[in-house]
Amino acid sequence: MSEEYENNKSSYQAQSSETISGDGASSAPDMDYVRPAEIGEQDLYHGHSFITKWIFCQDAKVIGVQYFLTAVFTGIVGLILSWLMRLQLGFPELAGFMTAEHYYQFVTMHGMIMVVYFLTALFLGGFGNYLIPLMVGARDMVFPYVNMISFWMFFIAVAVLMASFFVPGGPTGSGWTLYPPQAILEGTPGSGAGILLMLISLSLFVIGFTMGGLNYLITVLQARTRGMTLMRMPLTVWGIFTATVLAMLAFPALLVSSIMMTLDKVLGTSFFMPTILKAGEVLEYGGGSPILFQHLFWFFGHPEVYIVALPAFGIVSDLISVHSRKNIFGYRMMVWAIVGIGALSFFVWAHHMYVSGMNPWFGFFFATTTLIIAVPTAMKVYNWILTLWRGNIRMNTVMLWCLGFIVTFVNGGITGIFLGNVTVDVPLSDTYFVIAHFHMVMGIAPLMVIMGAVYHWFPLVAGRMLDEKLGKWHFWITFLGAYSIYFPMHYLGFIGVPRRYFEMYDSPYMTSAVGMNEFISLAAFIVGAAQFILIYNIIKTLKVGKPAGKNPWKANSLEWHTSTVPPEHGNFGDRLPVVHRWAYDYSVPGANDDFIPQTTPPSEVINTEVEKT
Amino acid sequence: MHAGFIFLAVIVGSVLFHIFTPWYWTDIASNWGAMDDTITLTFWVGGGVFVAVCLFMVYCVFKFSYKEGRKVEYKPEDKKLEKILTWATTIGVVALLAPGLVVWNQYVNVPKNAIEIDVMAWQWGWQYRLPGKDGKLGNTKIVNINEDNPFGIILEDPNGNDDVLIQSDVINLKTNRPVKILLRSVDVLHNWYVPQFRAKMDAIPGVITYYWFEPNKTGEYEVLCAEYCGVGHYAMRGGVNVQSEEDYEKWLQEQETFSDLIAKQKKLELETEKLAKKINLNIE
Amino acid sequence: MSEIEKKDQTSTHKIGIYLWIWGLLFVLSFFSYLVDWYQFQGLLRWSLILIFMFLKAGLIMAFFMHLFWERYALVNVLLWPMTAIACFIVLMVAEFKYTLFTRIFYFFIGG
Amino acid sequence: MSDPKIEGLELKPGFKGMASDTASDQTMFKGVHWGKAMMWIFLLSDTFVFSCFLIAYMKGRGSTPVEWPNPSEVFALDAFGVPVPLLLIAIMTFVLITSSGTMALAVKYGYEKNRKMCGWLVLATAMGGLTFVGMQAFEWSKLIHEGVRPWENPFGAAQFGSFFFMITGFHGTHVSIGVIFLFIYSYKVFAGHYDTGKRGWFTTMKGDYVEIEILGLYWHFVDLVWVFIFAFFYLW
Repeated sequence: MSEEYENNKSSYQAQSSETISGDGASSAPDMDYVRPAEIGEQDLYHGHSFITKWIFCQDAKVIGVQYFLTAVFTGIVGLILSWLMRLQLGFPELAGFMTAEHYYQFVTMHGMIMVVYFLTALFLGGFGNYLIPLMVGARDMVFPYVNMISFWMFFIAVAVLMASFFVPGGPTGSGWTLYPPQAILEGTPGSGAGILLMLISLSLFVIGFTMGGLNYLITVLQARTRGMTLMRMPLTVWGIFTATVLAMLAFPALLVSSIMMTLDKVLGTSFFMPTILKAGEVLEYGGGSPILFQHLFWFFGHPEVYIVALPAFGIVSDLISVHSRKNIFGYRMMVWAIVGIGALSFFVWAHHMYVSGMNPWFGFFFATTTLIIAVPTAMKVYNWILTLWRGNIRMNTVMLWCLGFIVTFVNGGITGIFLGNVTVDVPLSDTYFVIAHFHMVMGIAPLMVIMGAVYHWFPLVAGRMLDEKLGKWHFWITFLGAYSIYFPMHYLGFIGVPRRYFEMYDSPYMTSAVGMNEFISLAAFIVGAAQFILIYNIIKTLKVGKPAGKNPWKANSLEWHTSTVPPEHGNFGDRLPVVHRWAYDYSVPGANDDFIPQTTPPSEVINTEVEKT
Repeated sequence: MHAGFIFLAVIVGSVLFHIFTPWYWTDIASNWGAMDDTITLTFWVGGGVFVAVCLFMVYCVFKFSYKEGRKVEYKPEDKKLEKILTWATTIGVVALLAPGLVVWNQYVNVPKNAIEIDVMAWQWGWQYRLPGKDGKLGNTKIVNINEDNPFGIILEDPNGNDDVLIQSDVINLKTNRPVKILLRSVDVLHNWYVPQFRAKMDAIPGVITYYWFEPNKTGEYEVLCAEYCGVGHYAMRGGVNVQSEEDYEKWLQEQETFSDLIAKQKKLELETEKLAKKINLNIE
Repeated sequence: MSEIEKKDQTSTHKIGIYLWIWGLLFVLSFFSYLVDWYQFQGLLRWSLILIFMFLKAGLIMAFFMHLFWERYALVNVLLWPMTAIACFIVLMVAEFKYTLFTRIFYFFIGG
Repeated sequence: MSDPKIEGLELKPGFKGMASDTASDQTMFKGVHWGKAMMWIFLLSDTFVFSCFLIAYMKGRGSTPVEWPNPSEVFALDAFGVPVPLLLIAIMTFVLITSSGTMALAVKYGYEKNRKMCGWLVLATAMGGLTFVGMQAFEWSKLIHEGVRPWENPFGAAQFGSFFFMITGFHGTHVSIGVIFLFIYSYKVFAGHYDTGKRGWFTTMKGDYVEIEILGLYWHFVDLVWVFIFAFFYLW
């Protein structure tokens, strides 16, 4: 695969040197006219010492990498927890050191870490910080100082979370949903310091994220470069932007429920606590409503699913388009689908609560709204595969991750229709089917995109190409392994095996699945271990990797057209780029090359049949 | 090229797995066959879409792999195609949703002749209460629960006296007679779930939740707790014994009612008193 | 730093409009206080409370926070998300009624 | 504020303007300062926080079968020996609206670059806010004295105290933060930082009177939240 880049190197270099200074004097000024700048140049604070350059840094790109590394660290912790859980489930005789308390603590921490501290932070904090200013043509985020504080708040939140492993009683073991009364009741593992640290950590995360989120939103809304309209933005930016909107509006519910639960725990209020009889004694609580917590939690929790999924949708659209050398099919539809899914996600939260004992009539409302979301989501899937159709698909590692994403996402999306449709959900909820569904759709599928994005943008961040051969091994082991973990797991759910069971071998229909459970555990160990291939690959590449040069993938979007690779602080050198077209002009008939960067003015590609600008 | 083959193998493997899987749902033992039907319907429609989308993808991989200078289609949008796909998906979604809503309507509306059963859950166990001859359950209060009154029945409530108390985690049910399960928890969330009956609902402290089903196959079934309720969650089991009408009536006769329990306790108290007196006498 | 053209920011409004709104807010607050003073009950109380509340909120947002003079792009971005809140409120009203019903029915009335 | 003039772009009014603003490049909110846009989005997020609090309150109050204390009796205050319902609350509302008005005028004078007026009005707003916080502290101590606690109270449902302290406490925190910033900003105005464009801490941005408007948005929002708390907590 790599020869093609070598062959085309000279041609793209010629192209890019012309296009970087694209707005200059050209033969047809009317044709290339772009409105003058509304906003003056942004003042940037350039770090002078090691500390201001790399630690308390105000450069969004460094902050992005900091977010990325911190999130990956928590992700590895989550991965190790999942290994321990799988060891217990597959080979309980080998996991003699694990008690039920440990198991439930690991379940809880694995869930919370992966959803909030790993995926959310990685997509929005990591990719968002790195890519938004580059892709919309800004010098930096609009409030660099606030952005820096945002990261350090996140860092403290992670530290507080990790501290809960070392306090007496250990971390909380109430399930990642932290349902009361369970979560703060004596007897639940970690119901003392553990749950408090978890709630504090979540509150810090929300506060820190709000600072970052304001930055992402205002950068996209108010700091785009000349010519960059919203409908010319790459879908990556659309995905991250919409996800940030959701986060800004959904995290308040989490903050509120955290505060209320903290008060229940510390002050003995009864927001969520009804009269409770525990070990023969009536507790001092009374009159509260556990269902209220569930509503607040899922009012946050469902948008949270899309906070993870939408950036993945956006990024994968870009990757597929670049690597199949074809414009993304139905760009406008894709944008509206992202926005529509985001908006609808605030009206569907209680489909997580069909069997929770809420007002039974809600089932009709939420089943309907939930299944409406299936339509824009399905449109996105069609558009991805239609982008492949009649393209020129580079079967490199990045594309493999994208294809893996399509398979796992379609699989998980369709099981989502099972669980969103109220009647079908009743027998399946709280079984392994649910586990299989959400791991497939918001665990594996976004992870595939993250991996693809790492292979895609690593040349930009580090200036070197990751090893393709190692990358392919990494992909196949991860994809096949992960698929064989979660695909059979659906069938455990059909049998009726409930979630969150520490042991499960004493009922006839569960006994039949012993062999499968062992197989799933083995696959989980292998898939987890395979992730270290990537870490090895990165370390190796940083030392001896092939230099990437400028724009190795021959992509159109602005991040590949910076003054230097990797881009320096300020991103674009002396002059900000001027945008003349959308990011997807690949293989335009009549063009010399199979891509036309966003900065190329129309007068330079006058003979091409460009349809949309 | 090999990538396409592996993806193809994954798709075909998934279908084969589904066909030959030894793991599938347990035989249904209640009236909720309609739930199985909706699952089957969703399975066929969804599975069809999954296979079609993935096969299309694999076809693209085979057909359009990178070739220098291949002519690539440049067509940013196709309004007509997008419209067709949107409508087709919408119709499919409506077809899946409509039966679901119809069945849910049956699920939330309990038949008039259903027997109410009070299912009380705690960490970690179950016990049950059936209405007595009056067909009505007495009201309860958590603070009333003690050794003498294991269900916390309000003593002043006349409906409570003839309630049949089953202080065991196994309950017997009559075939072909709907039961309305009234779920009650005294501490945390629980969920009374029998896989063979398909239906389930959480028990929440502070309120009472319900669902109903009609067992239609005699036999013994296992009750699982399906909502995480603490470290004993996985071991929180119970049982259901679905019996024919005669067996059930016979079983019901043997059960103790609340007034029996009170009488028994009174007797016990009297006896202890007598015993104490006797001992006192002896000492004197 | 982004320095938006200074010239348009100097254009301000006459002081009279602020004083008017200020006065109206006092009057409306007084009215909503009177709702409690005269102990109106039921639907009348609720509609009066809500009317005065929304009038006050509207005046503050429109004039003190300048939304009346802002461009529609900003106004719409701020107001549309309120539909999610409205949906949440409506559903939670249904939910609390249902919870209250089950509590009263099963714990007090019985059946 | 009033429509800005943007070079090379005709700004249309109304929904047409919204469409063309959204479709245009560079900025979506034409002529809106970054900081102001940020404050608006932050307030939107904060609206969701307070909405969630109030919705939780509604659900909690609505679903308790225990009788809810009557606010007009609980919050009555003896004036000349006669209990007047909600007297203190009425005064607090009065104070907060007064401070909101002075803030609005401060923003106006800020844009007119009237340093003195702007500074005094910001200071007056800060004093109003301080008075409000003081009265709230008085109200809290009075209720605590009467036996109201977050976990119980002598008047009825236990959730009354819980929600009261939580919601007014959260609002009071917002007011207190606002008061701190108002004092700082009044100093900055008097010192002429916005006339000379002196950079503040926490920011790489040059000082400008638009910051008074940004602070004003926050302050009006605090007032706005009080309107809702007043209606739902004290009048319901």
